[in-house]
Amino acid sequence: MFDGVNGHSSDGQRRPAEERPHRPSAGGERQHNGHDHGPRHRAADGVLDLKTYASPYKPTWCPGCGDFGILSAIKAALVELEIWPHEVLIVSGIGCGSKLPQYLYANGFMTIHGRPLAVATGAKLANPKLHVLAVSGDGDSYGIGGNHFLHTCRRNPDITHIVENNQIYALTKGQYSPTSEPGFRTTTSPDGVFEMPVNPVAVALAAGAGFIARSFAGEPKHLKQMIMAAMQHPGYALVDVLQPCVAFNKVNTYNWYAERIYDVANDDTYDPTNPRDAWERGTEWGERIPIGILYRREGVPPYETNVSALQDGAPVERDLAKRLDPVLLEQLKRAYV
Amino acid sequence: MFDGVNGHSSDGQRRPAEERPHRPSAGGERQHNGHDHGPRHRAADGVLDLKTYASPYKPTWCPGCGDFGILSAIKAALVELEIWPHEVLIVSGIGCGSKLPQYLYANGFMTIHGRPLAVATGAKLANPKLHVLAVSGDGDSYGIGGNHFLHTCRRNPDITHIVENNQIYALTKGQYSPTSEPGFRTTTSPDGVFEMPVNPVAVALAAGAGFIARSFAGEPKHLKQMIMAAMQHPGYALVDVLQPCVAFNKVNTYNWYAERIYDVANDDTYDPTNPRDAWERGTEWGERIPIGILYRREGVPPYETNVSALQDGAPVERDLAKRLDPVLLEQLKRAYV
Amino acid sequence: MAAEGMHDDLSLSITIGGDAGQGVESSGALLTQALARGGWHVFAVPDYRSRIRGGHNFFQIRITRRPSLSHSDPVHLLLAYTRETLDVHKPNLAQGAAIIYDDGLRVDGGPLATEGFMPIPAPLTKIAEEHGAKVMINTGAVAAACGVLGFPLEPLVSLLHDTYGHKGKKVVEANEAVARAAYGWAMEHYEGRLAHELRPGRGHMAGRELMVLTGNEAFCLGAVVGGCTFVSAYPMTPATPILEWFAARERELGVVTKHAEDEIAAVCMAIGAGFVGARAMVPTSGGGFSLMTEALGMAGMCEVPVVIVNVQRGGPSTGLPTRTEQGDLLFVLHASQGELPRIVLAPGTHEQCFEAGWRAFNLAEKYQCPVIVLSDQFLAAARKSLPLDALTLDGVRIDRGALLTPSELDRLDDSYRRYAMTETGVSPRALPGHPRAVFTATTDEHGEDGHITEEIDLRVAMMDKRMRKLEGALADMRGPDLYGPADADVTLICWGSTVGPAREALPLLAGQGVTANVLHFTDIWPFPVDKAEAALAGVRRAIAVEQNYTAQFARFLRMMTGFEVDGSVRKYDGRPFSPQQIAARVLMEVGARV
Amino acid sequence: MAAEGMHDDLSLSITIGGDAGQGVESSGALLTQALARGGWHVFAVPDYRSRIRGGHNFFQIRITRRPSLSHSDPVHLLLAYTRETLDVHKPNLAQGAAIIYDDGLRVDGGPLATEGFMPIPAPLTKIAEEHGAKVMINTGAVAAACGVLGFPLEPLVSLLHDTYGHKGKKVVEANEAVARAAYGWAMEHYEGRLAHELRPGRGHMAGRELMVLTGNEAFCLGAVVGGCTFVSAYPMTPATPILEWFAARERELGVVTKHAEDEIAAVCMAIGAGFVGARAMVPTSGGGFSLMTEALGMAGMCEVPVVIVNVQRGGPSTGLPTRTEQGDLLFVLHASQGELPRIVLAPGTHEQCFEAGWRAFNLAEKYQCPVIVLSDQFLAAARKSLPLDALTLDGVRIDRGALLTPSELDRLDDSYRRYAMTETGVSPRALPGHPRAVFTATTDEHGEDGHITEEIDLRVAMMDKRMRKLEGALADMRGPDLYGPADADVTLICWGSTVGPAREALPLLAGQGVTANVLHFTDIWPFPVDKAEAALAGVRRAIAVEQNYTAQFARFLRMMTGFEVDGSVRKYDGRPFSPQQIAARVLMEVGARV
Ligand SMILES: Cc1ncc(C[n+]2csc(CCOP(=O)(O)OP(=O)(O)O)c2C)c(N)n1
Ligand SMILES: Cc1ncc(C[n+]2csc(CCOP(=O)(O)OP(=O)(O)O)c2C)c(N)n1
Ligand code: SF4
Ligand code: SF4
Ligand SMILES: [Mg+2]
Ligand SMILES: [Mg+2]
Repeated sequence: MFDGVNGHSSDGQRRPAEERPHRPSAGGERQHNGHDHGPRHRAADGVLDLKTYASPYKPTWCPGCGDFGILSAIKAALVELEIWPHEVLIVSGIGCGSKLPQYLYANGFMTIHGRPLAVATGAKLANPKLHVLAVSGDGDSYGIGGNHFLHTCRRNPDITHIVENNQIYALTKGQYSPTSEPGFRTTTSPDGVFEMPVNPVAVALAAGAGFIARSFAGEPKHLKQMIMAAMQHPGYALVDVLQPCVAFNKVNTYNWYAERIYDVANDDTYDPTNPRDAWERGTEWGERIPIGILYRREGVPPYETNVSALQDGAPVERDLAKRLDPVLLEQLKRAYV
Repeated sequence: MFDGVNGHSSDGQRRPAEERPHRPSAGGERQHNGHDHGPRHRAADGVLDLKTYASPYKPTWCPGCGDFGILSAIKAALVELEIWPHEVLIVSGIGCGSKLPQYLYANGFMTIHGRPLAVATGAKLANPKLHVLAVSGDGDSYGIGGNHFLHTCRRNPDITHIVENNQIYALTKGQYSPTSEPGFRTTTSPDGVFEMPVNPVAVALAAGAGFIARSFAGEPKHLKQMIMAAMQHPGYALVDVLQPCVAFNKVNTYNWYAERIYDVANDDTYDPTNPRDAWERGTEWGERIPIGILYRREGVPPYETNVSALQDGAPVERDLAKRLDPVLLEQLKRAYV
Repeated sequence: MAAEGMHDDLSLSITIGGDAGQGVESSGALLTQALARGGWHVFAVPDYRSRIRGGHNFFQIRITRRPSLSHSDPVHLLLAYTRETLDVHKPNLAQGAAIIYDDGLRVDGGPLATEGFMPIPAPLTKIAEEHGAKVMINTGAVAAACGVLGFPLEPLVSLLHDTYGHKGKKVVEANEAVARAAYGWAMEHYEGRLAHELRPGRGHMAGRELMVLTGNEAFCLGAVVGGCTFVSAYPMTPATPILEWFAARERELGVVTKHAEDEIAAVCMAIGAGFVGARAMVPTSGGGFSLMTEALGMAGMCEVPVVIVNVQRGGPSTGLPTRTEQGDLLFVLHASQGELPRIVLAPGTHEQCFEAGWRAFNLAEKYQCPVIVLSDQFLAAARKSLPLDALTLDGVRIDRGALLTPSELDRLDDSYRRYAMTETGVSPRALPGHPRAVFTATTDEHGEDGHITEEIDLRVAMMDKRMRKLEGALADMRGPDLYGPADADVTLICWGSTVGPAREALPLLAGQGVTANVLHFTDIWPFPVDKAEAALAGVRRAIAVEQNYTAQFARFLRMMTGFEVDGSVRKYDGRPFSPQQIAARVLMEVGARV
Repeated sequence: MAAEGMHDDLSLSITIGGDAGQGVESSGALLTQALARGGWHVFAVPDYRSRIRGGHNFFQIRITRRPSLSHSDPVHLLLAYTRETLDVHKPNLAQGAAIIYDDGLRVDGGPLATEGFMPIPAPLTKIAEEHGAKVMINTGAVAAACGVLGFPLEPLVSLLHDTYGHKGKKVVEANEAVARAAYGWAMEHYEGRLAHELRPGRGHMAGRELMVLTGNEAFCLGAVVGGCTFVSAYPMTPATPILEWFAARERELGVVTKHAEDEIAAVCMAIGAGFVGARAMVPTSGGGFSLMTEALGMAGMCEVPVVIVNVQRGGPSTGLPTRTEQGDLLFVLHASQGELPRIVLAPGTHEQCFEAGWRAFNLAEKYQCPVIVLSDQFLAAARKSLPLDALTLDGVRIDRGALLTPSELDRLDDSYRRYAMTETGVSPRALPGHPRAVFTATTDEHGEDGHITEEIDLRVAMMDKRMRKLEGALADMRGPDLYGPADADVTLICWGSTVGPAREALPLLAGQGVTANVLHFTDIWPFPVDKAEAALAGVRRAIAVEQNYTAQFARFLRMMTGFEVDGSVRKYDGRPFSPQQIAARVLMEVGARV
């Protein structure tokens, strides 16, 4: 019997906490043999490569949409980290970008607008063995979902949060978003935006996030690396991805981003573990836009490691039959005599 | 006829935008004649002093609660700024502290949990002449209301936001709040809190707030000054008030705060207009806790000054009868021919 | 009114189909408007997917001489932008229907002709490239359709000038050239070949002026004349156009328009604005309405006027975001914890949307409570032609209810009691800002002055006072409208937008020997029980026609009156009813021969 | 069961009253538990305000020999911590009632005696200060009450040891000393003076073991045996104790317990947990439920099991936060846009709370949908004595429904279809984590494999499939329970917690010559129409007894069955019905002499 990670294959036995699966680490031998892995062939004894993650469905995104690059990078990162489709759960919200889980072969849950982080947190706490990703747009993550963003940063569950930040509400056809820049004209900002945009890096830093990176959908390698680093970080990790929307954002285009971004990794003086540096670099936006790992805090264990109920195994691993032990009920009742 | 600020006393005439009332400024002659101003006597031709703001209702707070100090400071600030009860609207949420509007004589709206900033924003945009305050607890403002906090900071309407931060959910009898410190044991954190607390100063700064102050309910003068400065600031202004809850927070007591706070105003080297300084000072919390004006940005006009619909007067001042002018409808219909 | 649904024999249906991103809807809008400018009545419905590119979309236009109330099946002219369009729509084509497609699509016209259709391979790409640019292919397609229909070109040309004027002379002229060439080609090859055609001689009303607007647009116009001064919203299909409409006219109309961070903020902003005296509105769809339920209770409890527009779409949850449904009726009637006064209106036609626009604000201020307007995607997005005098100021008034006047305020000499007990339950209302009317409000139970109370008698009296307002409101609620013969065998019970196709189904049913009428409810809550019962008294056989799964209105009717329908025709696939579908399903229900 | 409501003539009511912050509820809890340890049955209801200090609170205990179903009016012994208590409760005192108060309160006992009461000024402060500390005044008061009642002191002393044990020997001993002194004082002066008294000789059941728990606690126990492994919530009175109960036992029971940032997060976390396989629950009250309505639709659409407990309180909006109401029935039945499968249970007694605890999880997994448990503040906070064997594992089972077993998962050889069409509508369910069962879910309409679809047939089939689950669930829904004589003149129609006082009202009505019975509904949705109609068939005169304004259940019943009640007894002042109130109001309704 295959030993899945969902607990219900665990023949009623609790598994000790140490038995949790390896934290993904990069590298390792990968085989590219060109076989076509259909769903039937994607069991753990098969070969893990990009085809393993191939979905039978074609994305409905516009040709040229930045979301394609994000999809590819996620797949590539998962393959490189040697994570199988059944070991991952990708939770998204609602929006163009949030359709992503539908376009790869992996467990996915496309939830409601603004709530993927909360759903992801519940899933992670119920089954910490799953590699949980939350993926959604800037409107979803920073607009309507802003409160969960704030609190997930400080809560620090081991979730990788990938934001498809196209600075626009795309699926609803072009209203301004919390990251739209001042002056940007849309149907709901006909006179141009006059609210300060959310700087996700600064807000995440202030809210207590332990890993903050920025990347660009037009730089697939860099993006893949950021996603891998985020997944390897124990705890909440934000990857804010600059994502051109070719249909509705004619300002922040591929070129616009490409002309401005620079990788902080190329700056030897930059110390991403220093919050002060991170604040300064994180708040930089305009002529120059830093990408890369902008902040990384080590040594803070993720939320779930502190949860006392998880010390003896996860909810999905519990043998519920034990709850029918009369001794348990008797003990609980006695407290009321 | 008294010329109120609600527009409907404006005999159908729109008032030019310039006619908006004075931004409050401190000082001015105040008379303390000891008369007892009942509601009947509180018209604008009377005398404005603390009694003007006296409510017939006694607070139901616990004796010693920090909210008393906040109530007094708000009244004192309003009097000193020469604002009359009918010129102010105090919007609160739900919680011990959110009962405040019930305990002073002024327009008040105790809304629902977490939403006072949104209600306040609507009121301000509909009638910019009102001095709008939002007052609520840490759970209300930073917990359930976190998204409105985030977006109101960057939106920057001219609202003064006073947070009664007792680091606990008091009205619901003692659960931990977003500002509770690590290790704090409550009924919902029996093992001690293990989420990073929200630092409201840092979050507000990252979110784009233009005025950020901290004060202490045990320092009524300082608190009054901070509230006055906040009200004088054009745009969103946060006053995070350290507020001892004598019933449910036995850790962050009057003494605990008193031993730690220091006023940044006493530090000549501190420049509250420098965001970098503000970040550093704002993130300080522990042995020493800075109070005072931690950040102030000048020259950014409040949100409502950019709203095109407000250029010709406020919604509450519009002469609705003009909408029944057939020319208007004809014009609108013509666009569809 | 009664004659409105009638029209002579001419009823021509056109479908334009293609991929998302190909401009199906804009072509459709162009053709629809051109037809109306030419004096024909139109009713047009878009059908599109919840995505930006790809996937089949279409746009269906019905053309009639007199006003019609809905789109109509079979299609007489298909304008196919893709080969898929042909496959999808062939089953709906009328005998002899014409099919226009770009000759570059390499469709084999032979089999189509064999099946009795008229294939029209048109050199649309070629013409566009030659006379303008490739992007103008839709202009050419629309012009070709005009040509095939025998419809004059002038309305289209004038429309192109109006539409593209802001893009500069060059663009306009190129579009005109493409249109002329395509039109010429069509006239040359197909003039007079179509059975149903629209040449002036055939009785159209060229010269009379018709507007073409959507239900959303009609509602916006109504809201403007109703004195709306504040709109806050979070974008949500199919309500977004209301937000965008006001945003585009914010300065011109002086309506504060706020795209908020979420629906909770949107409705709370509107409540804040309503509290201080704005006529405030929040357009949304079901998912957004869900997020507003808690604040709805605040408006009820604090007696704040606010208008919430729920443009329903296919549910549950995200469901079918761009499609129609009437699935939220029982939800909006009971939304929010506890019991509060609310008013619910469900306009069914474009004219009723306009009316709901201003009525909602009057009712909200008169009864100092939230008013919910229930629309749906079908009604909101359907484009209908209307004579200019269909939307007038007749009967429109601004009634602010018990709002204290400046001099009344000045005369107040006691502590103002915002929630004073009155016989009607409506308390004289002041807006914050007057020195004699300082008050607090709270969502906790409160006394007359707005201060929190937990006293039994006061609580009961306040609850009674709030709910008593509904008794007054009942007088303002209209009973159902009856369409069709009074003594019919079958009565179709409708609410909201199904009235259009249901009324159009009546002649079809009559043609099958079933005399039927339509009983249509627009004013849902407080429910006018007496008027409803009077109207139901004569009903012989009642069939509920609803765009939902559980026949919600029928259940509601039973709850309120005990009246039980004899059957129901329900549709929950996200597509609006056509008259033909209703007729067929009603026939099945009544067991008549088809 | 039928006998449970019966008890001999003895029914003694005690009220303890004082200011918030004076320990009224803790005194009440102490006395209640002591009485139960002494073998008496108790039913106790707290009454407190939404504030931390100040304002009158009270606690009412009813003592009976056999189990009782509610508290009961008139009060035989009043323990007054303030003078206000006297004023507030004098109208509710029985003839000859005893009134204990601290002699320091300077109450003039003379007039009380003249009115026929027995004033007992007790030196409580003095005793507390002398034998322990002033804070122990409540211990003394409770002991004095025991003395006046002739109730032995031992149960109280043992309870003081258990309660204060963790505070150290000194505290325990001081409390015991205070108790003994106050008891001694009371025995000395008042032994045998009270008409109703509780000395062992009078038939009490000392030695048998009784638990005392609240409805919330009974529900928690049920949830534990029902396999609950995940609780997420945001504090909200009166549901907070459920969250706190699990938080306190998180480690011990292995139930992940999360205090979330708001109710939206709470329910979404539970849905995330339920999606991956936890038995997840969200306790809240109406305002929190309002915020959950959007996510409720997600659970329905994605077929995720989740349990939402709505402990109702006085509405609308913030309303009466610490008080009771049944105002959310129609709301929870229709909450969220569109139409989705849901199950609604409304337990009425402590035993039913326990049962709802485990049933809810089974139903949620069996039908893969959200289950809503409707409780209310009265039931949630009322303390009731129960023999240990009242809550057992009899009949309790864990039914995970169509959850694929490990070997079934291993044998899957095709692409797994999470939403496979089945006759029952229930699809074999895998949890994310198995390599043969990788799938996606979406809140958009979807096909069998969970991929978004907008196709008509698939949409309709999926909608049918989801709603079909309710047909299966119907078999699990229980019909109403009938209490009292089958052939009664009057039937009280109840749901949820009103059953207790309603059943207690039956003998009172009988005493007035009205034979009545109670028809009580606990399983609300899907509504067991057949069972309901069968039960209603014999009803002569139906009176709905509901704790709300609009008689929601009566309206619901009419919607579902056409059955119309003949009248209703409604209460919406936030206070629970007493049997006497129901009896009096029913008599008015039926026009009988009182
Ligand atoms: C509660 C709710 N409100 C509104 C919507 C409508 N809606 C769908 S996607 C979207 C915004 C999309 O913007 P973003 O999250 O940035 O994603 P993008 O489409 O740009 O990838 C909105 C407002 C919704 N689905 N649910
Ligand atoms: C939607 C909603 N959820 C929960 C509650 C219950 N509730 C009332 S006050 C409160 C928290 C109070 O904490 P805080 O805002 O810090 O105010 P404090 O009482 O500490 O002054 C909560 C959770 C509510 N009223 N509404
Ligand atoms: S609209 Fe923008 S974000 Fe959406 S698919 Fe097209 S390019 Fe991508
Ligand atoms: S509980 Fe705390 S916050 Fe509330 S009134 Fe008492 S001291 Fe103040
Ligand atoms: Mg976006
Ligand atoms: Mg607090």
